[in-house]
Amino acid sequence: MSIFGNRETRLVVQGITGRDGSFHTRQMLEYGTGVVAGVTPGKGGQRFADTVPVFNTVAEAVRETGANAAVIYVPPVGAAGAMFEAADAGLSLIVCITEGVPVMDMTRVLPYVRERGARLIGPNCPGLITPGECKVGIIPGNICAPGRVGLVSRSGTLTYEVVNQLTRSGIGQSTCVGIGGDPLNGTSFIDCLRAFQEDPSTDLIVMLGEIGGTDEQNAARFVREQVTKPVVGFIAGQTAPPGRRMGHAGAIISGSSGTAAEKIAAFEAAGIAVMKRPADVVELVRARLAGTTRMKR
Amino acid sequence: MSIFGNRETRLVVQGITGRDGSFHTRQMLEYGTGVVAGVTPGKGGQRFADTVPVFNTVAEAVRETGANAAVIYVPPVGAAGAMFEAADAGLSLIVCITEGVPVMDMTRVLPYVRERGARLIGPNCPGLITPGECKVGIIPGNICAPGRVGLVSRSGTLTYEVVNQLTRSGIGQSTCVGIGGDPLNGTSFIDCLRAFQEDPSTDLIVMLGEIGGTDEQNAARFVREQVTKPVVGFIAGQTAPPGRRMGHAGAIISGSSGTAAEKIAAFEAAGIAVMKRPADVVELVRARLAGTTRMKR
Amino acid sequence: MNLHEYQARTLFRAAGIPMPDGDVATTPSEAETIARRLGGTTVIKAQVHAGGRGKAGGVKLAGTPGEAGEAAEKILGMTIKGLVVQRVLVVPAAEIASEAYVGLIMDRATQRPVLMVSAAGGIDIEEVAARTPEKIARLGVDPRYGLLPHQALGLAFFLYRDVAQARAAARIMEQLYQVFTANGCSLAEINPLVTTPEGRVLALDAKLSVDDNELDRRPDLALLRDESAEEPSEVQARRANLTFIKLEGNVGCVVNGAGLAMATMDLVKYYGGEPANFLDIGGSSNPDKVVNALRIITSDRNVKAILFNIFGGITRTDDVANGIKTALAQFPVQVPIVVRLTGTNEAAAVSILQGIGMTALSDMDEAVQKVVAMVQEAA
Amino acid sequence: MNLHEYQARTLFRAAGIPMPDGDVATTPSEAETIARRLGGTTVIKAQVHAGGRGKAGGVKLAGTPGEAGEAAEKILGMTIKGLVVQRVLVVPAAEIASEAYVGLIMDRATQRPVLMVSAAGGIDIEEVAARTPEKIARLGVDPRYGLLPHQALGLAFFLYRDVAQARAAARIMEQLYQVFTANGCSLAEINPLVTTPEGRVLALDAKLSVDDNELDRRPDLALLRDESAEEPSEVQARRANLTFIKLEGNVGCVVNGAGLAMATMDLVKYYGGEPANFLDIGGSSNPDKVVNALRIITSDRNVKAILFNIFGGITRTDDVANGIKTALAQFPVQVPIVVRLTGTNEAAAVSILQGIGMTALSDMDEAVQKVVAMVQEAA
Repeated sequence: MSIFGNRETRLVVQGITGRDGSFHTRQMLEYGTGVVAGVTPGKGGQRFADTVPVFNTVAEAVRETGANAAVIYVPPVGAAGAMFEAADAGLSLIVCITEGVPVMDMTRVLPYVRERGARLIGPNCPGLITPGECKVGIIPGNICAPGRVGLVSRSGTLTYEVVNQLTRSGIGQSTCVGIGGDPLNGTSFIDCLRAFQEDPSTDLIVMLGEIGGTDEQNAARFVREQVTKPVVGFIAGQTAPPGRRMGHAGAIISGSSGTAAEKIAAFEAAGIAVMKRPADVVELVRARLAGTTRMKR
Repeated sequence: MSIFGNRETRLVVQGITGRDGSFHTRQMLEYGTGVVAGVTPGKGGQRFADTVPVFNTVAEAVRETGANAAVIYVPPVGAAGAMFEAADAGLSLIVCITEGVPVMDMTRVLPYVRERGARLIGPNCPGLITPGECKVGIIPGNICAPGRVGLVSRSGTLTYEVVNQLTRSGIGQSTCVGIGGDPLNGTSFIDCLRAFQEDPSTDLIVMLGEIGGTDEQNAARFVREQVTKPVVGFIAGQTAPPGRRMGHAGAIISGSSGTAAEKIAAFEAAGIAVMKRPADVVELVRARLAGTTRMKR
Repeated sequence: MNLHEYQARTLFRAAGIPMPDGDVATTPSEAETIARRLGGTTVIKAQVHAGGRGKAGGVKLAGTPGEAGEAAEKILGMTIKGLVVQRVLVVPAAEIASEAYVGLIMDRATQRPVLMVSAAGGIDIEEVAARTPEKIARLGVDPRYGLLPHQALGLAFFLYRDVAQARAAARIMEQLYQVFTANGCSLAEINPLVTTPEGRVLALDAKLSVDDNELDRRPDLALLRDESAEEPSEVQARRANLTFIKLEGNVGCVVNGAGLAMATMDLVKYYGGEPANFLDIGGSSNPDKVVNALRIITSDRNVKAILFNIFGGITRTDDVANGIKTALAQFPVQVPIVVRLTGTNEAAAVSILQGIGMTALSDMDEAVQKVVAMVQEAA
Repeated sequence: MNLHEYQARTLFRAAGIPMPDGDVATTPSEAETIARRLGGTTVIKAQVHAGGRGKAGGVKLAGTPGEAGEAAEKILGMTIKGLVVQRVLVVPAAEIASEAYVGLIMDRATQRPVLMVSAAGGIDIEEVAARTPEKIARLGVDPRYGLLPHQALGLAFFLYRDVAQARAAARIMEQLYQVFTANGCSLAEINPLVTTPEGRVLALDAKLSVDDNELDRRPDLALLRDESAEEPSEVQARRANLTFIKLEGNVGCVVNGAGLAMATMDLVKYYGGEPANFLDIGGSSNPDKVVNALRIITSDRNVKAILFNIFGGITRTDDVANGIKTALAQFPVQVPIVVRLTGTNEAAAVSILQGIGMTALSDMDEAVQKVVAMVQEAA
């Protein structure tokens, strides 16, 4: 079991012949992901890496290959169009890796995707990996191992750092999801918490947040009210100055809201074990897993 | 019983201080309709006919009076805005009398209204009347009488003609609904047929159609498949030339489709008794009512 | 309201749709001047609101400016489907590698604009739809989101395999959708959309119909109405705020409400008569409207008798009676008038009519039978 | 990206929002000329990306053109919140009957634009929100439909009882929404929106922030960036495609990924150090980026040691090592460098670094502790 992606995932890669798309498609294929099709307008009829058929449109790819998920590696200017296309083609999972998608585009993409019942992860995210089953996006496969910890994060390399710590300590993961660093995105912490809570193969959840917005605070409330599995959390950006965008479009402290202190307090109030350093994850996860059999409250 | 409007209808009149709005509000009040509020921006705080409070916005009217339905008598340029406003205020019934609403406006109004679960009747329609209970719109109350025939029509005065024939012959009506003559409108024949079929106070349905579009053909299919009550029908426009708009924006024969002959054939194939002249309604209704107790098929 | 090709071209080009240069002429010498400016072979096209211009001889090729003038000479003044050609469009002749169809219509069934494309262009799309429906691809556009890039490109690939051509066609579809929505159209069509031997994608024709309901708020569009291309009585009626359509029969009809007006015409026919017109005086019953209605109907020499069928709701029947009275005092009406009226202020109306020696019937069937009988007697 | 008031004014006025005339000046004599053209009393306003200009003395009233020049003289060159004033805006002083606030922000929680209005205008809206939240009305706008007329009018009635003023304000809100969406804004604000004694409704201030992600497709907006109002090292970093924010500490940080970069800064602080910057070299690991990063960081005199923290995923750690090697060959780096790298091509990276006499750590905590210790030794 897992959340969002698994062995049944039949993936179409949008932008498969581009620089990033081709690089990561090779990595996904190597990992054993079920990449069944690629899309690049005008390259329909070709094959990628001699195996994956390329189509002009996602609709065609779905019709011909029965794809059920898409991953998007197209430049920012075309990313919204790619998300519309994937949703229109009836795909149930859409992962948008592209960084730099205009937020105004997302205000229209998000309702469109929801009206069609699709799950969008991202944009500006590393995607997800269910170790041993499939990787959709760019999370390095070699730092992950199958196991029973679910991980959800707003960032990329910070995720790798933490996953790496876990794996090196012999703690495997059910699924790792990077929801992305943009202010408006398709999947929130709460969406992932709910899925992990319902996933019988997940025993504990690691949640990596950062400054900006109130998604972590809302997630904390959700944890308190509806999550019975133990949760370990981290907030990046304690030293960030207000009013500056810390790389991620979403990582910005506005006035007095969205600070790390506020979020850490919300986590603690919800009974989430808060790491002071990324390296703390191993100890906290071990401690919490030891008590897994009883309910948190 | 009845469909769409009854004694519980608490009506807000949009455009109550305008020429048409004030005239028809007086008539609705005389008929005993539950007119609880009016709206004219800038006239909030006044009273119409010394009794009905006027508000600046529909939201205010709903908050203060518990209105549950709206009727719209505003000029075409503001009609779409009035429909948006009524739907946004949570009203479950919206009747738009205004003629001349740009069709492009309706392409946005219709999904908005549906997303909010409201029933829109019109635009460019005479409204509805449930004799003895309420009238919402402009159908003359004096030509109607309470009874068990449901009537649905695309036109105004043709409706009056037929209702008048029924009433003078002692045949009363459960509800009469004018769905309007525009190509894109909120309520179709099928919506009304379904409601009459489910309405225990309706024994028979009279359906007055006209040339243009395929609404009547679709309605005929629906009658064949899902209506067990007897249906009597009429199609206006047998002598209309193709390609010309016969007054109503929707009454236009395009190429070979939307002709009266095509619609009459569809009615007959569905077992609908077709009037040759408006005056035939009485005889056909009497004959069909005599057989009401048995199912049509 | 249908626009002329030359008018639609202006809107298409403003939206960026690639079309050959060209201009409109009302005289042969103007046409010659335009052809000289354009250079090379030109096409001279009659500007009338009628399909099948080509078959009717309304489209001619001209090798030289002189020939363009001659062609214009032949086409101007020509009558196509009852309409006199008053303008010609002069455009360069394009070399054509393929012809496709792209059109947007407002679809009643789905209540949204529908984009239709076919690689079988240059011919009547209804014919393609009837004979080879598989050659047409259709797409309903959600007006809340507009035509999305992938939708346009998907349809474009239905037309072209070449990605550059597909992208060009997709862009044209997006531009056409802009024209369609920005101008409140019921129809926007390019037929044919061609590819040239060098691979360019061009719109060679432009067709637009604007929803009449848009015109009140869009004076710029209302200005495009070409009244010279319409039946004069219909122009006169529109100016008087009457909805009027001239027909070939001899029973003039004055009715309030479009549905009742059609039903009245049908009943005339049912009793063996032929309606001379559709005429809806509308909901508000200004006596002037009645006067204008009578003036328009009596100017039709075919009319042998006039039928009023008024069901008074909003319309006050006494207003109608006063209108008849005023009209008869203003100008002679040589044909008999049968009046049926019922409803609001009926008693007052009857007494007004009696005052001028007329009677009023209250039953529609009776009135129609009476007027048909009168016409048949007169014949 | 924040726009200056004078830039936002241009976009507001193009959208039809009523604002007093005015112009921007970079010298006192320009200011005087503008004031002479405007006539009457003028207001001279510092154009800097900082709130509280008024309190800082950056807004002055001038009764005559001469006074306007004097006021500009005082304001130009002034430093407000660390920013040097290089331009002033000169506008006529408006007589004010009431002040309101109208603003649009992109709301993360509801994922749509939110329109906020308050009759308590002219002051900081966050203050109003904190002290008297009931004085603010909020409305989420569904981007599929845009700001609907009744929504704008409803909010306008929250500000004004007079229907003419309410209609004027509603229209301004619709125009502001157009500006907001057409330019991909994260914020669009009018504070204050005033009424004049004669009852006119005017925008007296204009504030816009554009989503940085819009700039690639909107060169017209990108041109509005005022690099003179920014920290020079940040301008240099942006040109090198680096995300860099200067801070006050002494530990320079070079990290790949925004989240890891923040976590690295936090860890520096955790171990008692102070980060000198946020720097994300991004996903693709061009050695040039590393060279540029080192150039920028070393130009900060406060920096006493530099920490690399690279988790190689897409980023190839050997590219980073090569970048360090190249940089050290190109220019002298006077402070110690601690390198932590792990992941893609780690072995190659370690050997490149060894080749230039450097060692690489693989553990983040260890590396941070080491660099902090170095800085503390240096002190």
